[in-house]
Amino acid sequence: MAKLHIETRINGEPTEFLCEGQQSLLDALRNALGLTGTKEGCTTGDCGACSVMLDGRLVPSCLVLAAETQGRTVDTIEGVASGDQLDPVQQKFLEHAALQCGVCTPGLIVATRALLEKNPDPTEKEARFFLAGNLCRCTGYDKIIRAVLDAAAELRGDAA
Amino acid sequence: MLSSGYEAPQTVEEAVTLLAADADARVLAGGTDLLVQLRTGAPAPTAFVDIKRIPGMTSMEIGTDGLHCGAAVPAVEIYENQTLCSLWPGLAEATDLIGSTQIQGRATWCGNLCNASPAADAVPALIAVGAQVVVAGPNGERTLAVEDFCTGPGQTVLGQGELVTGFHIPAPAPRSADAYLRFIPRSEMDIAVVGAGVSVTLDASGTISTARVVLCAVAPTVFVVDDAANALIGSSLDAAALDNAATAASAAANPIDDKRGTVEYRRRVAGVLTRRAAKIAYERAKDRG
Amino acid sequence: MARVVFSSTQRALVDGAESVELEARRVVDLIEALYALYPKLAGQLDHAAVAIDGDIYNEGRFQPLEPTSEVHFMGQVSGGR
Amino acid sequence: MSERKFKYVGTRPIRHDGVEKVTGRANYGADVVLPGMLQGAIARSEHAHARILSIDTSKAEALEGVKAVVTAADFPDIPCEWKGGAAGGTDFGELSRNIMARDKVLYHGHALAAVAAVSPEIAREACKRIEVNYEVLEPVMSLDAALAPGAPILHPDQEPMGIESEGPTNVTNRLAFEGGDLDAGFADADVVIEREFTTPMVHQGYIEPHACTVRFNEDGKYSIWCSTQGPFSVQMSSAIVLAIEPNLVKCTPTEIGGGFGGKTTIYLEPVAMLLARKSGRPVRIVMSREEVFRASGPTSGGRVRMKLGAKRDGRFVAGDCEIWLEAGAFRGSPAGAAAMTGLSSYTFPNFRIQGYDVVVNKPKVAAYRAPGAPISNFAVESCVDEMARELRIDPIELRLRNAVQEGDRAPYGPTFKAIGLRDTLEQARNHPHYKTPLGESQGRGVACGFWFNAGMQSSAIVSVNTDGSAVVRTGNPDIGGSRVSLAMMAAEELGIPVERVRPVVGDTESVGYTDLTGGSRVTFATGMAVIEAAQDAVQQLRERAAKIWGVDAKDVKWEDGIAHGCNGAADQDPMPLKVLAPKLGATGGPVVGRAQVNPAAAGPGFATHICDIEVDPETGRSQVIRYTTIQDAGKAVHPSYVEGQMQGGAVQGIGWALNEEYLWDDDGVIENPGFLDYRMPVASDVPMIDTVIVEVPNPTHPYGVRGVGETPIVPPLAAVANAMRAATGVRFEQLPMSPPRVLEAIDRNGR
Repeated sequence: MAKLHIETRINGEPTEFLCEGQQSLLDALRNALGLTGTKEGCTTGDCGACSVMLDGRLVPSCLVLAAETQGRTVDTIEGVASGDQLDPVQQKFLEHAALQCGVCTPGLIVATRALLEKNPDPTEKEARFFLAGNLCRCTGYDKIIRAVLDAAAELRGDAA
Repeated sequence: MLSSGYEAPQTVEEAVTLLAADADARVLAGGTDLLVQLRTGAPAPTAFVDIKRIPGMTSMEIGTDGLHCGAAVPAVEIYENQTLCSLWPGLAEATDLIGSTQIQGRATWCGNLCNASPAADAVPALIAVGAQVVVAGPNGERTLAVEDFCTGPGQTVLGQGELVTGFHIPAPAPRSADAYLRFIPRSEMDIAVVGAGVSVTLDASGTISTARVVLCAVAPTVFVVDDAANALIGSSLDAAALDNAATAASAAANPIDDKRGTVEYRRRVAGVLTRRAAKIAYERAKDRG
Repeated sequence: MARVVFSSTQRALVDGAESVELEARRVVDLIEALYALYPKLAGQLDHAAVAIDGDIYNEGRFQPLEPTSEVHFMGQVSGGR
Repeated sequence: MSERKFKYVGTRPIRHDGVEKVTGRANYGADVVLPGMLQGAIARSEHAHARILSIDTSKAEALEGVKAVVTAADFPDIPCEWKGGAAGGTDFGELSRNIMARDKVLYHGHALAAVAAVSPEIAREACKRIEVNYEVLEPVMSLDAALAPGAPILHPDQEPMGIESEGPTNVTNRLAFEGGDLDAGFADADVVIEREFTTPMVHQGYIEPHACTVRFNEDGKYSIWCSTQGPFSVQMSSAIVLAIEPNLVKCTPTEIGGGFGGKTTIYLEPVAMLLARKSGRPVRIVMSREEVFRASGPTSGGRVRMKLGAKRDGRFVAGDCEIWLEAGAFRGSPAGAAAMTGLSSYTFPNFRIQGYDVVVNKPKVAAYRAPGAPISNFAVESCVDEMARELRIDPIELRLRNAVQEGDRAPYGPTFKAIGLRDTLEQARNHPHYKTPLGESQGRGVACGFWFNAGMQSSAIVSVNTDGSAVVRTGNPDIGGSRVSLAMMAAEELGIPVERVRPVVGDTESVGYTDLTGGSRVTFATGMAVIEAAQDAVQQLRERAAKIWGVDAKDVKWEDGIAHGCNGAADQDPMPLKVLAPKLGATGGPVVGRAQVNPAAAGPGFATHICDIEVDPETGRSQVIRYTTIQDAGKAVHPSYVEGQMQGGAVQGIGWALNEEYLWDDDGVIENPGFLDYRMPVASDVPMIDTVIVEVPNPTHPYGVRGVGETPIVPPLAAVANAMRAATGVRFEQLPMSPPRVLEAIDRNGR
């Protein structure tokens, strides 16, 4: 079967790639486009490591077909920092030691930004439930949640 | 099959034609069940028919006659719609319980229904509020009650070439409200072990005049428990009515033992959730009085 | 004289002795002396960890012994993280 | 040890590898790409126990795009022989048979053959076309089934160790520790508690699946890039399994997405090596999540019978603990460590502790954070809790009356040096958590836990750059922030800011031999090597300054990164490293400090945990609502990462206690090989995990560091169960305490 030619916009850049019908967006990002910051933990939508934004909406890229992105916009972890500046969420993850092995971290940062766009002032409980689809096995979540709440405060402009 | 096709029809007719011509093609809405099945060993379809490019599939409208919702509206848009949340809070909660936030960015009512899992969260809530499902096919369009759609685990009434195009939910009657509760071992991310959707309508005196009780994950399909509803009707939700409804729900439950729960446990919890959901629905209906 | 204390599993190989005192400057010398004394023990300590006065060495064959040292032979201690 | 004032140790700098990890740039196992690379896939057994009659790979080989197929016939037949002692070791023959089944398949998912192809889809399709003839055998899926008379025997030719057996058995090993007179001890006891506990097989649950990429060169050399806790053990084990010299294998560790012990052994590497050699192209193999659950190394399910005797005043007089652990398909469960740790928190004048290793048709277990210890500790600490109830003594007070301290002898032999168990108990008793009132349907539990903490071999190189910064190179993959901790210790010695020390994880050809990242040993043992290497560099820097000043090295002291003249050279202007560094070439060439250590395991870690739980009495669902971990970490080098270990281990233990378990059907097929139904804690399942770091210096480490990573998973099983006991009135003897089990127990208890 002939490959599909997809034109899309990834991290703001017009991007073209070839894919097969059943190929996932995750697979296309990692293998066709070399964007390996999006991680594969399960391919069944249960771990959140492959979280990306599709047309501004948080999705598991393992459960999106690459072909679906035709004409849409995709934002991945690689596009989170701007220029030489880390995003405040990235900075707070570092300051709070909110990562140990770090493999869940890209997905968590993408998901946290999605949370804070919708809810700039989440409670601890809201943050925990929003991020329940992002498994982390190292940290026990404590420092992640602290980083998320601190990043929210910073983005709101509250004195930490 | 090493490679599947991908089609993105622009009209319902095109989609019907594609599906009618190829029995092994599959409708792709959110993909959160279809693609998972594929990853865990199910045979790949010959083609994915992505319905999200069809106008109307991804939009919804709330008017005086209730809600018209396209088949492929993702869960997050449903439960973030404030009007919908205020009219059908139970349905919104059920939709908010499907999977993770990421999954909710993709999952749809249509997929939840067509997957025909007995444990679908949105389905009992849809049935509780009297939702109808619109089906298009080679012979035109038909509409049926959501409770009549699934015929067994993984089985639906859809014939070849048919697909779900949307849902219609009638506007709630005055002094009526719904609620949905499900039980899972963790706080998130699990499949329902038991789910209970309840809707009630009160008369002016606060007595329940009509009710619906719907259970999931305790039978081959999601189903309506008339005995439990009848136990509520005519009451002001006194302890006896709640006990009777819970007992009726437990009695109607016909679950299996599996990795997610035992028969005995599911029966018990079906009663517990029916009681709790009835209380919530009743309080909400009273607040609307 | 270094004092070797046997675990109950090891006692089956040393005629039921709970401990024994032997002259040895290093662990390897001690092992040789033990093998000579208890033929059934031969080879059993080649890969064992050794605890000398509470410090556990996974590879302690050439550790020096004090005249007052207390020695245990045991399984290697590693772990998961 | 004198109290040293630290400038960097004890602070919380940002980790050096952090930016790469928050931007997605860090390369993990599956991120490695080589030109011309093929994708590998593994064909796995559909049966839990079967004899392999034949394997036909011809249809797989015929598929277009398939470049190589291997089976056990391509592997050398390594003899099965136990190397090690009764309590720990390796059998490389069995390791080889676990990597690729030879005569029998011993669990559902056991590797049978492997394919390299131009795409993963083709490789997987080729695997489906491999035809296997089996003689299906009855699977042995539990300890009871394994021990039953007439049970099918997994390894009929194997001689058990430590037991007399009439005929073949599934018990492969017994070891025991005894002291005092057990019968007399129990006779002397006023109260005896005796119970039997079971725990299920559970998985480490690291988020990154196993992955490796191999390139073969025509000169016989293999390069491996993989996610591992120990590049040198990958090199050594892969070479032994393929019967080649280790120097032909170079292993470069990628970033590692969690391990917890599960990445201390090998599964994919020799397979990819053979595929790469056969195909002449690089080969990458990445496990799916399902493969991780079916065919990596979880930890044992276990059964522990515990009998505890005490006097009315709370003194323990006798303890008898019998531990049976599932090893999986091949011998080597952590029964030894479970036995060695089980009774080690308290003094028992009379005791017996026995560990049995039993093979069953499940995946061969690997290490999991304090291997074995949580299982025996669950039994012991549950009985201690019951004893406190029976004696009406506060559970912390009862533990304090029996807790080991410096000078006490551990049941496995040696005598403890300075340890912090009592300090953690005192801190727990005085913690606000312990005094906070509880609400309806809530309960509080306390438990202690112990892990040895390993020493083992490490090497380190500290080189000084011409701009006065430094590089620290070690051989330990950074699994949770060890780079920054090691850099901090080098910074402390060199007297330069942590940011000016760049930590590097080397491959097997760029650092000296270093044992794996495991056993809570990196900050302790590799840290020791780094300190000594930095001291070596400082000594050289003093000599260089002396050369410049024309004085003797003993007249130069090094303080805060600055050379100062002293004694006869006191009039020299102090020379900061930044000034000295560019002059190293002129004074003899670069400065490279080096050190190598093999310290004893001598920093036992003790902890006390407090858990509050709330139980829904109508559904049996529970929620941990407050949790505090208190641990003796010795000197905490980077407190944030010490806390992180305590928090992460506690939550893994909570998962083990409440919801995690492998589920099997009657044929031995795993029913829940994914994160949906293998229920690890999610963010909304747990509260903030409070931490209190107790710092009892470890006398064998220059800074007083002791290992941290493993102890935190030891107490939670019992802490949660003891809280559940308080909330429901039921003593849970079986894990997990999942809602159906809790509801049934509440019913039975008639509450």
